[in-house]
Amino acid sequence: MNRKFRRLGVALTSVSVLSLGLATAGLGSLPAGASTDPGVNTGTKTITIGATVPLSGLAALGFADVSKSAISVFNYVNAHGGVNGWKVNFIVKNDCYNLGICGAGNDTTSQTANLLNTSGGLFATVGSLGTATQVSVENTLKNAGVPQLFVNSGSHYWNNPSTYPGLYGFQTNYLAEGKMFATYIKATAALKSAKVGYLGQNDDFGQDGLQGLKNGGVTPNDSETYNATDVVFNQPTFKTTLAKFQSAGIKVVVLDTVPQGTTLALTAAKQLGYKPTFFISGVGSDPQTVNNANENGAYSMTFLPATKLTTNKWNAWTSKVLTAENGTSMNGVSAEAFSKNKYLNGNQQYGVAWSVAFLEALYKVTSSNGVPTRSGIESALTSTSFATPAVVPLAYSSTNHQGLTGGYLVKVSSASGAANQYTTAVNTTVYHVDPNSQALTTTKVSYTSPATWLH
Amino acid sequence: MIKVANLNVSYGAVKALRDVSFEAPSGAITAVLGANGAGKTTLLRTISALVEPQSGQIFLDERNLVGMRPEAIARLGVAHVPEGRGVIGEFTVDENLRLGAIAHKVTLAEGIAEQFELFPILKERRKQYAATLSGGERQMLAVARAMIAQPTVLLLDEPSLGLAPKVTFDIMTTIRQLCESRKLTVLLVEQNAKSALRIADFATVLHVGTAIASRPAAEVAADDSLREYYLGMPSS
Amino acid sequence: MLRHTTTLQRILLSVLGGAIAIGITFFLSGSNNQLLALATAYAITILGLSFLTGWSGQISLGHSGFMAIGGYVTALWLQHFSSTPMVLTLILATAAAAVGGVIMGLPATKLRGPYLAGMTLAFAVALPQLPESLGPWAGGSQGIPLQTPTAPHWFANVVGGGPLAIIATNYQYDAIVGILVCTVAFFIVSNLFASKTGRAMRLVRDNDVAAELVGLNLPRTRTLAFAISAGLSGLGGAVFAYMNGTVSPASFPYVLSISLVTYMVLGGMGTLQGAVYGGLLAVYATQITNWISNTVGIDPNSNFGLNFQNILFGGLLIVTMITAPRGLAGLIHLLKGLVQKQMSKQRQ
Amino acid sequence: MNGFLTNRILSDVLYGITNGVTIGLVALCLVLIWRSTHILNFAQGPMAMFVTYIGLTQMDHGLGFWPAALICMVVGFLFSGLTERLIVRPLYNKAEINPIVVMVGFFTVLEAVATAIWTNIPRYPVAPFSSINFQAGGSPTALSPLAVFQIVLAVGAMALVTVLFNYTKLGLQLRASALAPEVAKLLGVRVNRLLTLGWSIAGVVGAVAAVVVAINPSGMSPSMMDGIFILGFVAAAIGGLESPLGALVAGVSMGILMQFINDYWNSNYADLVAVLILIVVLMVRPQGLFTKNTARRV
Repeated sequence: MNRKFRRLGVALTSVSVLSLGLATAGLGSLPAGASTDPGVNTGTKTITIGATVPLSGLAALGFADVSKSAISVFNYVNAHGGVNGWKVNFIVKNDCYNLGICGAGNDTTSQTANLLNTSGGLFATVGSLGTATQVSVENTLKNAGVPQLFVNSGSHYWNNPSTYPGLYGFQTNYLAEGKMFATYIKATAALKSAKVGYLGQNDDFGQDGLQGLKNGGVTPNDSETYNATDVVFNQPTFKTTLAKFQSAGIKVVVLDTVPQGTTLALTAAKQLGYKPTFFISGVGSDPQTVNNANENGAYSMTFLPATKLTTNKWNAWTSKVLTAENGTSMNGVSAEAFSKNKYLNGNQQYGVAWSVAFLEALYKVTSSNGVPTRSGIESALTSTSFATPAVVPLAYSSTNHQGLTGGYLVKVSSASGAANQYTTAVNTTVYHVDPNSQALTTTKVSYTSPATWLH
Repeated sequence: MIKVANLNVSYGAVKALRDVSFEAPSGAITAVLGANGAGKTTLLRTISALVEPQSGQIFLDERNLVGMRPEAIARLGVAHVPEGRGVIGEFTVDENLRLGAIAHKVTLAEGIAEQFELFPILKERRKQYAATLSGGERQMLAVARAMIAQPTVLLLDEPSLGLAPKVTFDIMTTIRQLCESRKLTVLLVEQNAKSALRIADFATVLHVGTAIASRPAAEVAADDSLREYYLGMPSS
Repeated sequence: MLRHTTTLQRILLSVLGGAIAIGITFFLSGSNNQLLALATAYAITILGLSFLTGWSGQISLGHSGFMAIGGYVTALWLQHFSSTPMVLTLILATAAAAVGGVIMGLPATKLRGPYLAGMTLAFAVALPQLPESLGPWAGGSQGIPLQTPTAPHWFANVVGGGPLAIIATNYQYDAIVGILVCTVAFFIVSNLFASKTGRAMRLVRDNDVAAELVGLNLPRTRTLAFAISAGLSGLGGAVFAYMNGTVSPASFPYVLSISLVTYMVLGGMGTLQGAVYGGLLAVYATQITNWISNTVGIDPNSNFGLNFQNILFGGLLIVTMITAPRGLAGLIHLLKGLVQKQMSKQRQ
Repeated sequence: MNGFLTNRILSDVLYGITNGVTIGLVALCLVLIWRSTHILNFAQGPMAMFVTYIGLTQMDHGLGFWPAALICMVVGFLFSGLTERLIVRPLYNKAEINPIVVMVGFFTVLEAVATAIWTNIPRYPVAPFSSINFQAGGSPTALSPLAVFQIVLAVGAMALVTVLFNYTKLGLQLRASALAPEVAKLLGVRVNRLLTLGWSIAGVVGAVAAVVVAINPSGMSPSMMDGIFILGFVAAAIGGLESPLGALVAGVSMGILMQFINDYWNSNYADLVAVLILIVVLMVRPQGLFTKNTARRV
């Protein structure tokens, strides 16, 4: 055997040794008994759930608040005796939204593998964030029999119970949001005859948003798109689009933009001295973003109580929980950092909303069964209407896995400074859009309050 | 005067120069002769400090140059025209000349005028890129660029390389004239022993890194054994 | 390396290596097998990059783009012809990426290093934007899902057992499929390198003037090197698509190109085993970082902790390139030498 | 007159110029380092970003914009020179790909360190120039005071760099040190010092470019230079990496072209078109459009 030949041998041996090392590390991870569902430990009375979310990288801006607020809630409830004695063990894995800046290995696929490899098993994923990221693992999780609850994204894909029976969305989808904007525009005297311009992201977010507008009877006089990467590589396109709208005499502009896109569009309008009425998707309209860019404010849609309502029962509870758990952590990820003098932001409310929804389902199951099961949680979701912070019920059914199906219009405050970073309800009308028929109905707003066992 | 004493240079395990000692007197041309690979270029590069010697000394008059940086040696008035001429092709003739004067306290305009007088062809080509010049013109430019700094010592590495005999003859003649008019100390490394011996006062013959003879040029030219065995020149 | 082995030796070695790696999968947990499957995709891609860099002296910062071509061709093809055997799809993806490599390689032949690196980087930036603009058939930012290889029944019967058996079996099956593709790719490259073409490429790298003097067609040799390299990365992208179950613009961001260069250098560029180390590093980088964070006591959730991986691997890249350009492969070679010296001493 | 000032085509040209000068400034830095060390600095964007953070975050402590910008330039000078000494110097005699890879590593490290220190939440340093467009007869023109400032700054920087390289002794030595370090040494040029100085000067221009980016509407963030760097490279390569004027002209042309694509076609194709143009230019003229066609080194 010559030298070169041996060198390949050595290479292969070292690979083998490396892999063997990894093998021993991974051995014995299968759960022992099969009497309970994976992730359920009847001894310690804990239930293990997980999520893949961006904690670093561009998409973590704002979005990291969501899962961290959920950690605050789980920590708070665990510390106050749990749910019928059951504690939630929540494992958050950073996938950088698959934006790669974290390096290979931090992608959703690898991190989902890590979640599935949790000792004792994984009960369900809850609150994983992003459409594309979740799509990339939905088959893996389905084949593993792991329910995928409360995906954090407004895509209508989640509402597909025939193909993905274990997959549940959470928030009102972009189609519904667009329809609500259109309905409001048509019902408002000052806006209904105005020319409308639309700027949306060149993906399901923008496509669904535009379709929603059209479903609501508003066909924009001009509709434009931008690529997700344009916020980095082609920023001038936002100004070009706004200038186009301005010269066309457009008075109402609907934006389906991520926060950076919102900033670019609103700043461009400011530079042009252009003051249309803006309607911005809830995805990109957090008060901080709008505040910094333009003093004229904007309309948006939310399914959560307007943040100016500090005395709202849920807002007050959320503030209490976030304040109490400030500085704690779970599985190496810290809870949301929150100081009491601030208004809540939408991402914090959102994280609290779905974590409360999970606790409600868990409460329901453990009240009747004692030991939580996957099928029990799923039947609790589809058979009951939960009271969450949302102003619309979380109404899953065998034909609806979308979750929330409505919301109300809010005005994002215009003055700058942290003291003015809040939203106020425009009126008392709550819209509901049926996720299957797209039919729109309205009700008067009524706010719920936290159950007493939530403390 | 350049004096080299017991100079040893190695490239890794290969010894390029072994105990080389010789003197290049002021105001005279000393030719360093030898076959390809004899260590001629290494000798010049060591004097200019581009190569570090293992041991030995190099004196410029009374000053030991070993341990100094190349640019400091240049600033002392030692001009080195490297093998392949070292003309910067991306620079114009003018820029090459300006670069020659840059580290020295000389009047640029006068210096350039002087060189143009010496090499009229360069004046015609002054706006051209050096890369577009012919081989002879490039050699002229290299010498002119070295001379503009008004050096006291001129180290020339294979000026005849790749030139036609007629051009070589002209260049060598100019070098002789420069040496005489400026009282220059010239160290002329050449494989083309015949041209070099024509203008040299003294000659050192290198063979595989060893100096085997250091004598007046005329003696070397007359020594049949040296000519045949080391310089590749047939007996006349 | 490997230039003095015979074809038979290379076949035997490849079979042996593949068999050992497959044997290992039986000891791995499902999730580690899944990571191993992804690692084979990265290893093939890094092999392509390494081929270009180590064996032709050029560097590309655009190989995520070729991966994307391979991945998308696979997904699009399977969308319409879902019953195509995997082998055919992989060949198709490789060919498509190689064609892309020829197009990019044409200017590359005339360019010096920095121009080429910059041009390929620009390519990697621009390419992932295409699917979002081409219309629904290209999948948009959602990407295109595809079916990951599923273990056939006989395989499940042989390996199965335990409550998570089906998924665990599937992951192991994926890993084995990846290892098989990987083995074939490495075998082909080792052959290529021993061939006349391989010698020509090395000559071009070491001395392009001499290469032209002996009558080599310089542009053609370089374009060929680029095409082979791109083709391998396309194959890596195709395997990635199969193992990941979906391709989307987010799967191939331009920063992935930078990660690929990082793991290639750390693994050891220009060597076969370096590409293997690089692929494993790529999937285990996070675990390695976490392990170091825990050992050193860095709060993984602090601002520093969240950025520690990039600081660590970027820093390692700089240090490796300056002090030990042969990377992990070189280090292991060095250690092996030391051990052998010690052993021969003892024998005396 | 008003109609002319607000004319769509003219507006597009003006917007294109405003966007293009920033691209041109980045390209200019690349040209600077290329001409003074023959290295393409892939970490140039993050280096400039890092320096800008050090300088402009001083505004949080009440420092004015101009002193903060001055700090950026001084720190840029020092940081860039130090980088050359510590990281780049060991690479001069290595294969061409070594400095590329090392600078890619430096790119990663700098961006991560900046994120670790300052987080990736954007900041909005306030420039002393309004970004609100001038009005002409009630409708906005395509120029704002900030845009005018950016254009003047870029043209000024380009002119200074051109003068430096082509008409000063320093420039001659910088170029010689990069092209033929050994020859330059033999002529008495202190090459090592000049290589450092070349990087330092590029560091100052880089700081200027990054400050210009930071005061744009999208604000300042650790990744703020990523996009503009790639466009800047494309411009520098089209211009030829040798010519400051070429860098600016190519940058502005790209700015205008992208603006027209955004306005009349589809913004989604703007980047792709830029890359296609680069590939075509490099195929036809590998040395770029503005580099005179000389034979390579002699």
